[in-house]
Amino acid sequence: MTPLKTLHILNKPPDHSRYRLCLCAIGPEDGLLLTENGVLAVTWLADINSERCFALAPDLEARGLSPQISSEQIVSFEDMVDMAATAEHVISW
Amino acid sequence: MTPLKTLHILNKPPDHSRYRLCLCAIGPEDGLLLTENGVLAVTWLADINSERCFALAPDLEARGLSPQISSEQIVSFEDMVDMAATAEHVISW
Amino acid sequence: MSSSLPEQTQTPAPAGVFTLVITGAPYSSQAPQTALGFARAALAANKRIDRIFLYGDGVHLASALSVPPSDELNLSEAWAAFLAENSIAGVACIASALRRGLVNDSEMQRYGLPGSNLRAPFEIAGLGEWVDSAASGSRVIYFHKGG
Amino acid sequence: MSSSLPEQTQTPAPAGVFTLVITGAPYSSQAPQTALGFARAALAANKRIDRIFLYGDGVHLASALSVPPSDELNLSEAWAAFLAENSIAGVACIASALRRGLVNDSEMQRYGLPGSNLRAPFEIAGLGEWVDSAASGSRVIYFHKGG
Amino acid sequence: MRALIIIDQPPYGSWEGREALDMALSLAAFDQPVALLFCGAGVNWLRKGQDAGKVQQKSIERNLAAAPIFGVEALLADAGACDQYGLAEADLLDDVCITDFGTELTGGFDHVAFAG
Amino acid sequence: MRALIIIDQPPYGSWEGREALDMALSLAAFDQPVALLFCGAGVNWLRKGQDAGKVQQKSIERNLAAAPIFGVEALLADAGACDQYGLAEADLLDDVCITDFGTELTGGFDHVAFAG
Repeated sequence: MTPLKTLHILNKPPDHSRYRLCLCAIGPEDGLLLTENGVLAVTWLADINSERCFALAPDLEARGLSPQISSEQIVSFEDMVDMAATAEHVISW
Repeated sequence: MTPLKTLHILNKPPDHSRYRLCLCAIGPEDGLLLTENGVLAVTWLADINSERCFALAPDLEARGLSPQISSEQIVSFEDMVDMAATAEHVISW
Repeated sequence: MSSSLPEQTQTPAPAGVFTLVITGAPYSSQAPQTALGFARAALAANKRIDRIFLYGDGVHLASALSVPPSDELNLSEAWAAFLAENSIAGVACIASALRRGLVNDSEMQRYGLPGSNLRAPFEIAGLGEWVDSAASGSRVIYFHKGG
Repeated sequence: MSSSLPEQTQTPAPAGVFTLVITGAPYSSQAPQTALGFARAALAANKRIDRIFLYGDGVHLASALSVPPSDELNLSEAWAAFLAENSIAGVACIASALRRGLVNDSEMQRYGLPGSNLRAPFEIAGLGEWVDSAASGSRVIYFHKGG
Repeated sequence: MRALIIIDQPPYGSWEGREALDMALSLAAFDQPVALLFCGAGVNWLRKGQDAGKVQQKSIERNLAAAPIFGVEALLADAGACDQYGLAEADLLDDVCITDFGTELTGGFDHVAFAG
Repeated sequence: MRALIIIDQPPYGSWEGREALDMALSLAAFDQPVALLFCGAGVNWLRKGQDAGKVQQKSIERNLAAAPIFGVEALLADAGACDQYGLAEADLLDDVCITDFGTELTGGFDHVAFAG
């Protein structure tokens, strides 16, 4: 994967005001990583049609949501570290 | 004022998920009391057209919002106690 | 759980009795501040408050160690003074308190902790105290974190 | 504020150094848990972590007095062990900590408090430590409360 | 007194859901009528196939299954929220009744409370 | 390094806004370039005529007014949020620049952070 310009780490559910704020700030070269209750976005399908959208495996599994996202989009903490290290910038929402 | 069936105390700003939940649960004989950042609802005018909607004075004044609501809707802590004591039920959102 | 429950349910509280439940912590919420304004107004209106119950993050209000800057209101201190002056019980839920590091001397000893930090006159007890208030006909008002 | 700042800005941290800032408290957020997963994976990938900085409600992670039920993970304990094993500094912001009742022995004495509750190896220091990390080129990752 | 305890926070991100469940179980333990309502993002507590151990937390599935035995009258889930989070009836834990959140529901209880 | 500190929480309901301001002032004190952005309900910190004493809190109006003097490069407010909360330019504290929150804005900073 080409390095991301900005990695957006989103841990808020879709009904949270900062979730909506985050979606406004994602540029075409950016990546979105869903963590904690951010992974609930996978049930709001319209929001996750991007190839640069990922979700943290333990949070998906805890919530029973792994079947609802393609396996290429599921990442580990090791992947998260790699993304956070290689992206030009990181924003935690 | 006739006693309220349910007094709804709302301390969340309009962009909070529980704010929207609260608005779904207000019946015709109920009252709505805005406190803390709930008073920001006075700037979202469509939400406060009711005669049974009130806002706590110190929270309005702290936020510079007293001019944006009619003075009959502004209540003190003493009024809040009275409303909470006389309503049939009270729900804090 | 409170062993006083059966007795209390046989003697319902008179009308005009409030129980305040605070679930929002100072600094991360305005809940303890709003609850104090309400409590003062309630007493001024000759209402009775049977107890204050701290639940969830609200237990942090009972900390003896909070030291806000001198030009900020110390809400733990203000609440403790209010409770003492008016002989109102202030109870922190034991399960919420232990998770969040709020303990009295007996919990300190029981768990071998290096200290205790409960501010008098707050006490630690179980959810039964809250059930007691709710079941005895007291008007229970919740003060949650806002947003 | 950290007096080491000028020196640090002259010697930028090497690439691959992380600083983790935790602003969410255990129990009211998953932030300390997620941050620990990230921290472990970072070390496993041979990255360096220069410090953990606790800010806002995140300072509660440094409490020595939290006692969750025995079948729940004690996050304060787990973080303290991780920091000690890997010789990583864990710093709680002093202003956030004093407001929220998280103090070490010297603050206890300075303010005449009845106890202290900071868990070793956590320390208390100013925001300068965070500025130091940010300005020295460390990659700062924030772990806020979720919702 | 009939009490309704409401959970609108999603699972694992905070302890509010667990602490709400404790409130309901305490009421039931003292023979007070109580129901639990999941609404908003809170309905995600009810999804089958959760594995709380993956985030080093305890499952509450067993506690929810035992709630009726301990005297909790009903586990209710808001229909609109279930839709929003892609939860069909078959996806929910057993013994959950789908209902509609609103005036009519809350009006049937004397005591309505969130945990935080 | 250029830093952007964002405040999206409304005033007085929590300490996050104050703690974000402290972050910005600390960066400025160490000569690090920093701007403050108010968006969402956070724009309500900028309304003229606040009286924080009414909720026994300190005003941050003076601190915000002093921020440029201490080296904070800009106080920015999101235009959409100002509209939503009924804030015209004349209603805002002095020295606030109205801007548009989005990719273009955040992309101009190396370090973007919320206080909580």
